[in-house]
Amino acid sequence: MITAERKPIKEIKEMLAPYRKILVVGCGSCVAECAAGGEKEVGLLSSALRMDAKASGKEIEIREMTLDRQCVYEFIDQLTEVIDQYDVVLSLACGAGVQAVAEVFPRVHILPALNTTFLGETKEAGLWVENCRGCGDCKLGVFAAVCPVTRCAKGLFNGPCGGSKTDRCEVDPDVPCAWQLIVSRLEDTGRLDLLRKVHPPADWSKQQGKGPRKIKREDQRT
Amino acid sequence: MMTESRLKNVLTSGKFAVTAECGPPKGADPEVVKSKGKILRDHVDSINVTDNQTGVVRLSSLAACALLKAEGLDPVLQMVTRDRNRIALQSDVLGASALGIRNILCLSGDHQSFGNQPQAKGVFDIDSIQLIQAVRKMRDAGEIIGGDKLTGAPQLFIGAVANPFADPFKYRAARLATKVDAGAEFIQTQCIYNLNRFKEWMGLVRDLGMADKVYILGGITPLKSAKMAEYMAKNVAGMDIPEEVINRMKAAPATEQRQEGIRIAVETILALKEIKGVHGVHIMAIEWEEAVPQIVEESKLSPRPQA
Amino acid sequence: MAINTETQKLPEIKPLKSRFRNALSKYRVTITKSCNNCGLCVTLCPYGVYKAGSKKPRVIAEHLCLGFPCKEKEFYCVNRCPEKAIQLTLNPAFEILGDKRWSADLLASAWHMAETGEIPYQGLNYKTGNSGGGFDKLRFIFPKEKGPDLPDEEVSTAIELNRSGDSRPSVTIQVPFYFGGMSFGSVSIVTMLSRVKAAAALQTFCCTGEGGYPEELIPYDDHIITQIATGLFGVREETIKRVRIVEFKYAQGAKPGLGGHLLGDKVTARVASMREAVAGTALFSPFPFHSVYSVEDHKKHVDWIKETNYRALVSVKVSTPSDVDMVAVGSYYAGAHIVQLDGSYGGTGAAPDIAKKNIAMPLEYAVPKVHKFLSEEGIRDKVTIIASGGIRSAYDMAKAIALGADGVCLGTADLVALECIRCHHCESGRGCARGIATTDEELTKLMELEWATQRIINMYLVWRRQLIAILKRLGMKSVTELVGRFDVIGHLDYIKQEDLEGELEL
Amino acid sequence: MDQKGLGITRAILFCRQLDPDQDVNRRAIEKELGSQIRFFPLPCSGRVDPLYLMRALESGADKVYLITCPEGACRHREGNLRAKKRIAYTQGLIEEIGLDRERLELIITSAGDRKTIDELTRDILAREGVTSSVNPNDADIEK
Amino acid sequence: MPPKYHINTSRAANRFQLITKSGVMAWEEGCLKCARCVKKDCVYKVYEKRGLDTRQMLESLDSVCMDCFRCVQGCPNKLIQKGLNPAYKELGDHYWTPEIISGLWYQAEAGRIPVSGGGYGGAFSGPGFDAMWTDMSEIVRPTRDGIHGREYISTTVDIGRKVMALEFDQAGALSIDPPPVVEIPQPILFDLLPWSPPRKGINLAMLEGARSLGTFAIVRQSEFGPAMEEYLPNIALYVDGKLSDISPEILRKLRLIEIPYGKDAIAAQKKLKEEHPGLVTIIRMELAPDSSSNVFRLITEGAGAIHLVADEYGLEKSDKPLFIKERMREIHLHLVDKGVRDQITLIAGGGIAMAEHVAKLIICGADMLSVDIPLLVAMECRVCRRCKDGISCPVELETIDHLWGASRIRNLMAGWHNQLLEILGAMGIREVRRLRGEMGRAMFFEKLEKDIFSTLGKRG
Repeated sequence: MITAERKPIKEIKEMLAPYRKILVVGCGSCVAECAAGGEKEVGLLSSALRMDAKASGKEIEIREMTLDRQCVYEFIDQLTEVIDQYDVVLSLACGAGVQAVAEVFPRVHILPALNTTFLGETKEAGLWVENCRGCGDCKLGVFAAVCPVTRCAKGLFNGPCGGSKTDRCEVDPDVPCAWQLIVSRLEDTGRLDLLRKVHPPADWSKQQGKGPRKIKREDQRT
Repeated sequence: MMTESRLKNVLTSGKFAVTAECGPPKGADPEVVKSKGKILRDHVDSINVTDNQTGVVRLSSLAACALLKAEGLDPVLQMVTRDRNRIALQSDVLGASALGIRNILCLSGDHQSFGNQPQAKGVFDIDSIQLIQAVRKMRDAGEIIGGDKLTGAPQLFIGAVANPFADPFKYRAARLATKVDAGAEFIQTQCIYNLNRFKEWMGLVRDLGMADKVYILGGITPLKSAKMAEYMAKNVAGMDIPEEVINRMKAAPATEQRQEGIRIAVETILALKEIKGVHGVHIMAIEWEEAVPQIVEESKLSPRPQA
Repeated sequence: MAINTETQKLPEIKPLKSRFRNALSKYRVTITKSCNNCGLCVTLCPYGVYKAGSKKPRVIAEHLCLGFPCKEKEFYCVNRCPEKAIQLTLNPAFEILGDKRWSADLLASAWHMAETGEIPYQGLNYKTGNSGGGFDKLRFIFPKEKGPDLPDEEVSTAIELNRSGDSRPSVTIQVPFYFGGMSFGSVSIVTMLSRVKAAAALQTFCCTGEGGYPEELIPYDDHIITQIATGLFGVREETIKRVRIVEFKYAQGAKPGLGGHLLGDKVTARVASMREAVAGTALFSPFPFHSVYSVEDHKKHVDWIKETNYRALVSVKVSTPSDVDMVAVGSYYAGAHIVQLDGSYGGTGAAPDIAKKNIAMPLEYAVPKVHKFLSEEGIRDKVTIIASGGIRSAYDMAKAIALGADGVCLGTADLVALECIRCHHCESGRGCARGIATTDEELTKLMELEWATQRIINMYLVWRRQLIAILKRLGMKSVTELVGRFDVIGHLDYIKQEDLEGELEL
Repeated sequence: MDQKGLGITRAILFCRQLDPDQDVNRRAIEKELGSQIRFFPLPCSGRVDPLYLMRALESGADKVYLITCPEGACRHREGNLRAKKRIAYTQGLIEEIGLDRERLELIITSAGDRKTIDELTRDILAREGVTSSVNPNDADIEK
Repeated sequence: MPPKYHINTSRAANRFQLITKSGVMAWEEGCLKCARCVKKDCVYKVYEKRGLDTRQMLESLDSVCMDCFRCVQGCPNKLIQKGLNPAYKELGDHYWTPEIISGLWYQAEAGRIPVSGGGYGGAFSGPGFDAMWTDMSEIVRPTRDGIHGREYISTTVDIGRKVMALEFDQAGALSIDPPPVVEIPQPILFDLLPWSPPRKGINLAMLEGARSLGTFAIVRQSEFGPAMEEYLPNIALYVDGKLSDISPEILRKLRLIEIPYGKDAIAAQKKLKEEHPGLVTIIRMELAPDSSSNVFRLITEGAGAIHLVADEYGLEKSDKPLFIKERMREIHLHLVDKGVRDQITLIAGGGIAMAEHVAKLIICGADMLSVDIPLLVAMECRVCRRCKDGISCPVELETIDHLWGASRIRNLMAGWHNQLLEILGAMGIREVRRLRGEMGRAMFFEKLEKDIFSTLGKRG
């Protein structure tokens, strides 16, 4: 799931300053799951913006909408009928959603209300953690299903740095040392042998380097 | 300027090596480096120059090494993978060799979040082991990563670091082996205060047969004060300072603490000399290079052999 | 009269879990964050409330939890948990489950019996509901001295349906109940088939209701009662010829005098073809039969069936007006073998609330009234009286028999075994949200036939066991001995423990 | 979403379980204060959502109180604990738009304290220095 | 279809969120937002239609939910619970129960009658009207009604004195002057409200409702104003002041007038009859233990219609009050005994809360009924009686649009009419006039209970 967090209202307000009629659009997928951009959050943010405007004597008009997904044309298209009535769209989607909406409506002002953060796992209620960086070259098989690229602060491929103590990462004591996890999982699964291999440098070109990545599945295209 | 690595010579000749560390200034004045070099000159075999240690911007390691080289010293170029991608790293390796630098110590580097540029983007394109492997391949096979041939191979004595005190402990010796497999020829360890733990680790290292394959230099940092001991124990990642050491520092009066620190360092070195498979010491007197001659002297490591 | 008491082997109980992830229960068990996953609760609980999990145990069967009375036990997990991580609370949902007749306790009991084949132990009242009258205020009076403890096999629960002494075959059912008509259209084909299959397994009958005779039922012809009701939907001579019992539905207790009404939403293409009607149109069963104007017509009506099918018994299903006793006598003289008295508490189909609540008398009055009147007329032994419309438990069944019925006809209870929650919304929209009383394809898929059949069997095998226990306490060897025994039953408003020779069960 | 103004100054949301006779008990004070106060009995304080609180403020309430059962007394087990966190979250949100976080207040009744809803309300009003003697004209039914 | 057989209904949406028996408690925290979430699977789309009514802080999900419990039983994290809505229990009181009130709301919304599946789930019996059942005919029935033909069952009743036989002179002309009668299509009048918020809109709604139904609303002389003048043909003016204060013009337009019972009542009736021969007079009296003798005396003195009024709970005025159905039986049988029952129209009111009460009270001897509180409930009143104390109405009844109110009242009455037809149809009775006093068409709890249950538990 893609996680995100709402931007501080101050920042949102500054972006919205030139506009009066605002369409606040949520997204019902990932960002709803992490309680950042779903219908509920649209309601809360809109309420807050309205109250704030009232307090500062500014007249604004807000309409609240939430799409099932903001990264798919068929859902974005639902905005077509209403979008012209507004000065600006405040999108509570991830960066992908914001850009997708912008692309469909070339002449409309689109602003992001969220900071898109990472690909995450819902660890427990109200806690999301990053555990994949979408590097395009998954090596979890040799790392006992713990991703060092994401979960080691230094992205080390060949064992831990010298900073880990009592299984915590030196950078953030709240975070377990990824390499500690890898070593103990390999030990538990009887695959410590995997540690003796020196892993060659990764192929980062699968993650970045040629502009935005694409996946094309010819069989899925009509 | 084709010279040899003095460190390599000392070690290969079976002598107990002494290296020290020199932190470059947070400025462009070459005299700082030169004066530190002067202090250490007759007391150590080689001088490590740190590479933006703890993520703080300092005069570059490569430049400082070049300055020391010009003074006739044998510098060890520390190179971290945090700040440069594989292109820059390999290019600097070639440059260092061209400048006559003959030792390189490959590290991943302290995380940028600890330094004065916490907003910096950490590069970590490759890790320290991959760097060791790359330098070794450049030197021995004349190839860079990916297989392209060099027109001339760099000449470098390749080192790596090890922290016997970090977790997972059991894996620490194996990790050393991985570094050796990758091509490391000498190892400088994290500062040793917990001798028991270090001995235990060395036992594991010997069991893996590594004591014969690599030169291990024990890390020594003289404590300046009880406060420093406490601070390091608490705040420096991967540091293991036993309670007795701290208490011993505390027991000494404030004016005597520096000397007590030196005494501990000396005792540690004397003990290290007795451990099988330890080939030398690496003294990291942090902003206290003046302490090095005394330590070397009292540890009966003077004079240093002529290389 | 000889009753064929030879019991063929009854089916086995096979425990079957709820179709839904979380069963509804009286108690809620929660494991809080402080759990350290020691797993003690999993090993302690003899009821299988917990299942081991990787982070902490999962509460998989709150409904099997003994609840607060467990405090006395040495395996009480709440006290034993080393981290005090288990919380036991009453489930607030239990307050809104069910209604006055089918209380939450009765529903949960039925679910428990259908799931486990056992009598509930969680302190649920599985004998009476909260209606404040009728069955809920009737109690058995058991003799103080215990009689000899007979093995269960020696107590007969069989009844004979043909008591008329005419030339038609004897039809014995091994349990004193059969399943009432629920038409295809009012319930799904899965529900219908599961009831029929359960009836066959229990060696009794299931009525088709008025809505046709789907071909899936043909293998079970010998256990089917086909219904002729006022709309004559799906009634054909070949289906009448197929069965051993044919039922005329004059009225039904939930909507006496009003006829039936299947809303257009539930009339799917299949329902429509079965009923020879058009999909999507509402179907009315008029009231009354448009070919019955008089008592003579009534007899001619019965004769038509008798002519069509020489071996069939005829049942007449009526509701309970003030003169229900006359109706019963009239039906007997018209040639009925069975008279079914249908009270207002049952029925799956749509009925106006005003009719259910007000029209016609409660079943508890009608049964003894008819029993007495037929006895006075000297014909009680010639006709089988079946009580229906609101029999919720083995206790209701036994009470109805003590009040004068030979047996009972069941409907709603079967659905409860299938996890009907009695939300009373089976009539509208897509029908039952739980996939029982629906014709919606997607909702029908919520239930599997095998599961449903076994759940019904499980529950009724428990009922049978409970009935046998009641008979044994009364010192009876056969359910036929219980019929009309007004002396073994008392009403709480009219009877006091101290005035009795026996023991009033409270 | 209905955004018609409440036309009130104080909104009191409370868990009904606190006071079984809340409906009767609050009548006198409602009569006294008229449109200045509005009670919203909830089946459980856990029913309160940040959105309720925002909407209440948005529709003109000067101050919104949420009164919950004592901790551990929630019949839904954790409703009041959740309510507490939601209040805190919403306070953070209103602070971001420059409102005083005190505009939302959580009052957790204590286990020993079996006060009726009107007593609780009078306590609140007394603390705020709102006298209960108001101009009868203000108590007119709000249009 | 002639209007007297059918009432047109039109949907008139609730202004306020309904208060329902149960409430959904759906914690958001820890929600996994499952791809096949139980909320998305909801058959009734409860969660899709979710919205907050900020005037009451009530969420729509409760009023759409049909209690199927699938979400409760399906949520993997058990985050959805259902519980009793305490607000529901607080509706009304012991007599005006939450079930009655919500049933009235349902009918007022669109005129549908409450229909449900799954049999009867209520109490075995109860006090008052709940201690009787109405009868039906099983196989043989006097008329061919049932669901077909039911639409031609008449519910029309007449108000006014009736002559027992017509007399003709020799020329064949009518020799007596038959007193006027007023015919209404349903046996229901709208009574004075025992309480309500400021009622301008409410009164107009009742009048508009009465007009569209062809019946009458009783209006106090003291509350009559120019705005009501257009409704005069559907007003039964209650004389709570001086008769002489009512202008002749108004009296000319009136068809019904109600005067309080007292020693001047008969004199007043006479005076009115002289001055306005077409006007039907009703005498309003509180129901009391001595009502039957007083009614009989009034009949002998010439009264044509008597309105007997019990309190909100159907109780007469007495220390040991009898319930309206018992007292009406007594009055009816007394008048039958005296041989005068057919001369008079008896209107009974007080505590009439459901459609079944109409049929039951007519069986017990009333010709027709007057209703009050249900009309308010049709307009979403919660019978909290806050208005009596001067506290603001939770459903802002004082702000209603009178046309909306009239639709709601008409819908409710259509529902009641339909249900009356159900009862009559089940009996095979084609005319509500024939139901009056037909006690053989009812079964009484006390008698049946004793007959059947007192014999149980005895040997021999």
